[in-house]
Amino acid sequence: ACGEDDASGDSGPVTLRLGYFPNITHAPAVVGVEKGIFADKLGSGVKLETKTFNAGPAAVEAIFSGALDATYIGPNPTVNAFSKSKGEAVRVVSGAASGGVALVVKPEITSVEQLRGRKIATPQLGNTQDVALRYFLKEKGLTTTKEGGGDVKVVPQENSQTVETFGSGAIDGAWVPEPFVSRLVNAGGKVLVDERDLWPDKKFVITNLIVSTKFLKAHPDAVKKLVEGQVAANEFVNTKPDESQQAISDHIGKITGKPLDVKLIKQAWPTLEFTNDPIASSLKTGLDHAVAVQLTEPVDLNGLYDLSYLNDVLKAQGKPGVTQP
Amino acid sequence: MASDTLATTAPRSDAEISGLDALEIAGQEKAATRASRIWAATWPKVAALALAIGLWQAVVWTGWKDSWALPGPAVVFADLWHYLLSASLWEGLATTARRAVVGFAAAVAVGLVLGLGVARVKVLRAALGSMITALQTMPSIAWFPLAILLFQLSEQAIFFVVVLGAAPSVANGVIHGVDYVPPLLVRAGRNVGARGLNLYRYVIAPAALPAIVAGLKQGWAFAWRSLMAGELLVVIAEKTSIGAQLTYARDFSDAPRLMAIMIVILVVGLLVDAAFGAADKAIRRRWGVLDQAGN
Amino acid sequence: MASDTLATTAPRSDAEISGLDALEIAGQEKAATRASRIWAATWPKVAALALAIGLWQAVVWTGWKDSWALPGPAVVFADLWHYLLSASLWEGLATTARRAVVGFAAAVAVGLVLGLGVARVKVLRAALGSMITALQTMPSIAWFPLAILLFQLSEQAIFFVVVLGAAPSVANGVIHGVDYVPPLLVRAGRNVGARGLNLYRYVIAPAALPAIVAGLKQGWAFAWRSLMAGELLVVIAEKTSIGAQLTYARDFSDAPRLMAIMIVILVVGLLVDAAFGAADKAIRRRWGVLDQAGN
Amino acid sequence: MTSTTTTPRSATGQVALRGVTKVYGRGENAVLALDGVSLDVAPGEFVCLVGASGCGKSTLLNLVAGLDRVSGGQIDAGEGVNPGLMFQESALFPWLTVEGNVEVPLKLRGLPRAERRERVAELLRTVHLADFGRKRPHELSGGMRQRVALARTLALDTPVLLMDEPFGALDAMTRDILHDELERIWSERRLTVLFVTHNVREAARLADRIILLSSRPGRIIYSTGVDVPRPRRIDSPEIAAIAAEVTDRLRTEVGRHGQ
Amino acid sequence: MTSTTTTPRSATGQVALRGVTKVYGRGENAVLALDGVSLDVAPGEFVCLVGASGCGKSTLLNLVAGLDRVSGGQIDAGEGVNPGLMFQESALFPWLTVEGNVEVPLKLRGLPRAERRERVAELLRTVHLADFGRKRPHELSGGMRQRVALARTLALDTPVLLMDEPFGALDAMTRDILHDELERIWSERRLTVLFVTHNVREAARLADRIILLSSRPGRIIYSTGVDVPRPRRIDSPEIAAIAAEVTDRLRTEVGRHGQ
Ligand SMILES: Nc1ncnc2c1ncn2[C@@H]1O[C@H](COP(=O)(O)OP(=O)(O)OP(=O)(O)O)[C@@H](O)[C@H]1O
Ligand SMILES: Nc1ncnc2c1ncn2[C@@H]1O[C@H](COP(=O)(O)OP(=O)(O)OP(=O)(O)O)[C@@H](O)[C@H]1O
Ligand SMILES: [Mg+2]
Ligand SMILES: [Mg+2]
Repeated sequence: ACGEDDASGDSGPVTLRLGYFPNITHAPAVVGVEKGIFADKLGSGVKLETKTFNAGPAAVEAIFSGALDATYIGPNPTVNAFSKSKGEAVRVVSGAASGGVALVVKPEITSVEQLRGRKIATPQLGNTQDVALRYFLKEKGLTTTKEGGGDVKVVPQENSQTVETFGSGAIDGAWVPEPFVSRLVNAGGKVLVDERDLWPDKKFVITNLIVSTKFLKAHPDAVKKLVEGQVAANEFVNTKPDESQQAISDHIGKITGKPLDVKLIKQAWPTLEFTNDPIASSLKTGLDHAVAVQLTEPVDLNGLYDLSYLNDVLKAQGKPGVTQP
Repeated sequence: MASDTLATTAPRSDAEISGLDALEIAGQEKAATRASRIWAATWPKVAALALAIGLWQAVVWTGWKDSWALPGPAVVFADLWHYLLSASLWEGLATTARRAVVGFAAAVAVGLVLGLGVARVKVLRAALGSMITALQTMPSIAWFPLAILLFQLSEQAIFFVVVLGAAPSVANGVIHGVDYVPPLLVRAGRNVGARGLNLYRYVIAPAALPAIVAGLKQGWAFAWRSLMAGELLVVIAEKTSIGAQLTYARDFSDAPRLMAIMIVILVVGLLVDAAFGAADKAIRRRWGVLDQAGN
Repeated sequence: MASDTLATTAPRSDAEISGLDALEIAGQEKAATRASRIWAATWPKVAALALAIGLWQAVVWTGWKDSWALPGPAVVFADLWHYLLSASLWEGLATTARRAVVGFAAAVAVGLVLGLGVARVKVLRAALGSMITALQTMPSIAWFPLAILLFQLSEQAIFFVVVLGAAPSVANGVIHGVDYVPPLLVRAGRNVGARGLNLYRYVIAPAALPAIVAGLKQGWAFAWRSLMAGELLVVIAEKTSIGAQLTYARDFSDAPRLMAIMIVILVVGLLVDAAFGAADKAIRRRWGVLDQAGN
Repeated sequence: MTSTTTTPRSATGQVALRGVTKVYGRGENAVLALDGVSLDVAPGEFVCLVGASGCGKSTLLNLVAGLDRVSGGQIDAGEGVNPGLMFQESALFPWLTVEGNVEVPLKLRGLPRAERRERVAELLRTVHLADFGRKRPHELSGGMRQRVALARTLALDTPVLLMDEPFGALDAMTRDILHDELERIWSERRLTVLFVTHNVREAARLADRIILLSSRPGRIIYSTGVDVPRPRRIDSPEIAAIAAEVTDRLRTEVGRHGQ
Repeated sequence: MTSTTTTPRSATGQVALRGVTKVYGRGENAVLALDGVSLDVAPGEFVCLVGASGCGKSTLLNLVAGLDRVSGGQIDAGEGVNPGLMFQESALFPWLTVEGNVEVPLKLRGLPRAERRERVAELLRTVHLADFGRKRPHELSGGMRQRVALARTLALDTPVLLMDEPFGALDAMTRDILHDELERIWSERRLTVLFVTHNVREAARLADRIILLSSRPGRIIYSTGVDVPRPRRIDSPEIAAIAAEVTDRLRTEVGRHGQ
């Protein structure tokens, strides 16, 4: 209940509760928090409270129950949050990152055809990477089933476990996001497919920024300032990569007790692109793919995006806007 | 000294022995019929259930939370109904139940041996005694890497996690039971010629049985919880499981399905508890400690 | 009938009472010095530890697995050393320990009340008795959505998960203990004038104490495991915690750190077990059931 | 249930049983432990109950103490009176010291600490265990435990005392001493005592009236007053004569059952 | 430890104690329960042990049974002999029926099922509990429990029988009957019996020799043979005379301690 109170109370400073993951794909969020960019942009009228999550579901639950106002999150939970609330609960107000996903396999596998009969891991049944793998294989004429059967055996498992199982030889490859791509490569894997190559302009969404509809309605100004912060954070990340990488490492260290190796961040960095465009088309296409591989029912994404704030901010800075789908 | 004195004195056997005290007296005189006994055992459950669902529905009606965050009973039971009609529930349940039984059996075997050893052998107790609780506190996910190292992506990896979760609990039950075996009975056993293994068989094991059953019950809870986590470890080809479905429901932010699965888990828990309850009641009847209290 | 008969008959009090039987006899005669008793309690632990580490090192030396999958003791202890010198361990430990204590205390309060109620009130037992084990089997993650619904992203949400995890275990311990209170003692208590609450205070609670302590021990394990899971629910205000560190160590595939954290968890478990062990030993000494077995 | 018989009257220290029946178990396994036992014990009366092993003496005391429910009939031990029962087994609380055990009834009656301590010491002196206050029950011999239980029961200060073979585990000398003590307390406090014993001489030594119970079902089959003036000596010829008579009756009764 | 005294000899049924000392506890709280008790019981001898409450009788039996370790001295109950001990408390296994309890020693000796069943029935008849085989201990009266314990001990078939107040909870008649039974079994099987009792007449009725233990520390202070020919009657004048003498001694002893 206190969530709604905070969100609807016009008197006094507004509290914005922002969620993100301590992760490379959430670089703008991490850097923005660590460097005080959000606090700066939100100004004195909006109090920033940050919450760190380990995975999407908890963040969605938090948004649903009014415990969180905005969060950086992957495309998959975004769609879930939107569709399970019948299009009511959330809006995407900005993009954050693109790319950073690849199929890493054992070095002896050199062609897609050789994947037949192999075990390939994905982070989670029905998530973006899982769908991408299944669709990719389908295009190549290889079948998969939800239960892990078919020409290629898809094993959904946590990314951390994938590193263990790949190392021990229990799986032959994995379609995973950064930093796990780099990790698997360091563990002797080889990138067979870089997912960017499958998309137009080599762009597809990996992280975007969502805001709860209630908060958006109650405090559009605060949301605009948040988007300003996001744009500024991306600016920072893109212009000062070294400082950003160090900031990410430090920030992760604060939360997890051990700074992430900067070398690993540097290794993963080039595969990612930090863009304010949420690349709505890729989300839509991804969903079509999911329907094609029979992992979901079609979902109407109308109204998911509200990019007016982003475009306002970009326009004010004299930058090109993004297309509102 | 006729009926009016009766009125003042008769209460001794009825009204005076009331409230909690009444529960403390063997209520055998209230030799109820079979039907009324079943009714007495059933209505509180039904009432509790009705109360819980009513409360839930009331909260939903207040509109306190959005329906996608807190779905109402109607939505959940509709989803549960679909779920019950789907093959995935029954397949998942079959897989999970089999794993639970096998894993728990292994855990019980390990736990019993470990518990008996630690309880009766001084050196083992000094060496491992305190390790058991420590192991018990280790979360399942900490064992996952080791499980994969040892067993790759096989069901054995799941069993490994289940056994590590449940065996310490069983062992602790055994140790507690053995520790509190009345010394007089141990002496009596030794005196009637039960030494070594026979002492365990004829005296220590039966005397510790109540505590062992309690330990098994706690062990089952650990086993089941570890299994729910462990089933995510290995999603074995062609096999769905309750643990995996639970996590997927959450991953998809599917609140009604999540609650439907929770109901299924509760029902399984109730069935298992009924089995343990029957065992415990049989023991208490034998020992003559039944009917002290409510049941 | 001199010294040679002595040789054949003397064994009765020594060699003949050997092996397990010897353990079953109170060994008070072996009134050892303080130092030798500490030594007797310590060397098996040290030996077990040395054995475990030796085995581990041996496996690492065989090169069975790559060193990043299974790091050797040297690597892990080096990492542990760094970890011990880092602020993050102590901050995390402080946060987690505080949460564990508060959560466990709440769970104990809930568990005791629930357990006593169910154990002695017939209607409650019929209504809730079997629900307790069922609740206990519910994995923590199933409660996360509800926790967030009720308590938002606060520490209370974590406590909620911890209490739901541990309270049933404590309650089951209480129920078991109360169920097996010898009827004679209850009667004796009632006869000396202990009715209602006093009966609990003076008879049932102390008589059930051993089982309650056993239940608390199991409850602690549940509380700690639930906490490890619950701490992942949300990281509040950038506060690090052991649970978060454990998961992130795994997420980052940092095997040495994961093992270092496991060692920390084991040590915490050992310390807590020592506290429970001391309590249990004190009770057993009072009851006169100590020294039957090893310790 | 007993509208045809007269109903018991209530008066402090008076115990009245009317047609008391007790059945253990149900159906085939049912045991009729007591069958229509009617008995009036006057305030201040000392009644001894004798009977063969398993005839229902303990059952009777449990019923009078209100620890078990009658299957039929009525028991009246006086309004608000909680008769003190000394169990056949010592029934001490293993988690308390000897002192602690004796102190429980005093605590429950809300006596202040200083007074409690004094009473405990005095009671332990009465049962000749003054030096054993800090021991735990498991460190005592069988007879010592029985004496602690006696002290605990005496600490109750009730007008009605029910004693189930209280001196069974004591040597003759200690028993003699405790007979004197019990008699003293009984006459000082004007207690009503219902006393179960297997020692017929003991019964004759202590009782105003001796009652003999038959076996399965337990019924009162014989009752005799002991008119020997007090103080009595257990080895006096009058006591011996009464004991011999009761023994004869008992022998007939037990013989009848082949027990 | 006892190189200065002669060492006990071993022979089936013989029990020999040499300077047996038993200390409970340590340091300040140490209790010297037995102090240098030396005793030879010949094969087939029936020895009764009497003494004040808490003087160490149960302790002595426990030591002879090998259930506790001596603090000093030596005990020899014969090579490979496991003396059967009937405890002061009934010590029945609550999870077994009466039959089950009596059957345990037979099972442990590996007797075949049919024979076991026969023996159990016979033993229960001996203790007059033939109809109670399917009951559980908590459904029995105190005296019945004691009799079941007796049957269980007899089922052991050992040459040495240690009995700790075996008939304490029995009425005089049942006790008389069991005296006869015990005497019969003792003479048939040529048992060595060490029998603790508080009933001096019982001691005189049964014993070849009566031994009197002093209190704290427990020492043998008096020993007398009972030369009355068997069969004896507990109410015969010879028995009474011996009992009176032992009682006198006991009285002096207990009086000396103010117990
Ligand atoms: N809880 C019980 N359940 C079933 N039967 C019982 C129970 N308690 C006692 N009985 C039976 O009731 C009868 C009387 O028992 P009770 O204990 O009153 O005898 P008693 O006169 O005290 O004998 P004793 O002198 O041996 O102590 C016995 O036959 C006994 O088997
Ligand atoms: N486990 C024990 N720990 C400490 N002291 C004990 C223990 N067992 C017995 N004692 C003490 O040893 C002494 C002798 O006890 P024991 O039980 O042998 O007496 P007893 O002769 O059998 O007495 P009773 O006739 O009352 O049964 C007593 O003073 C008792 O307090
Ligand atoms: Mg009785
Ligand atoms: Mg004794």
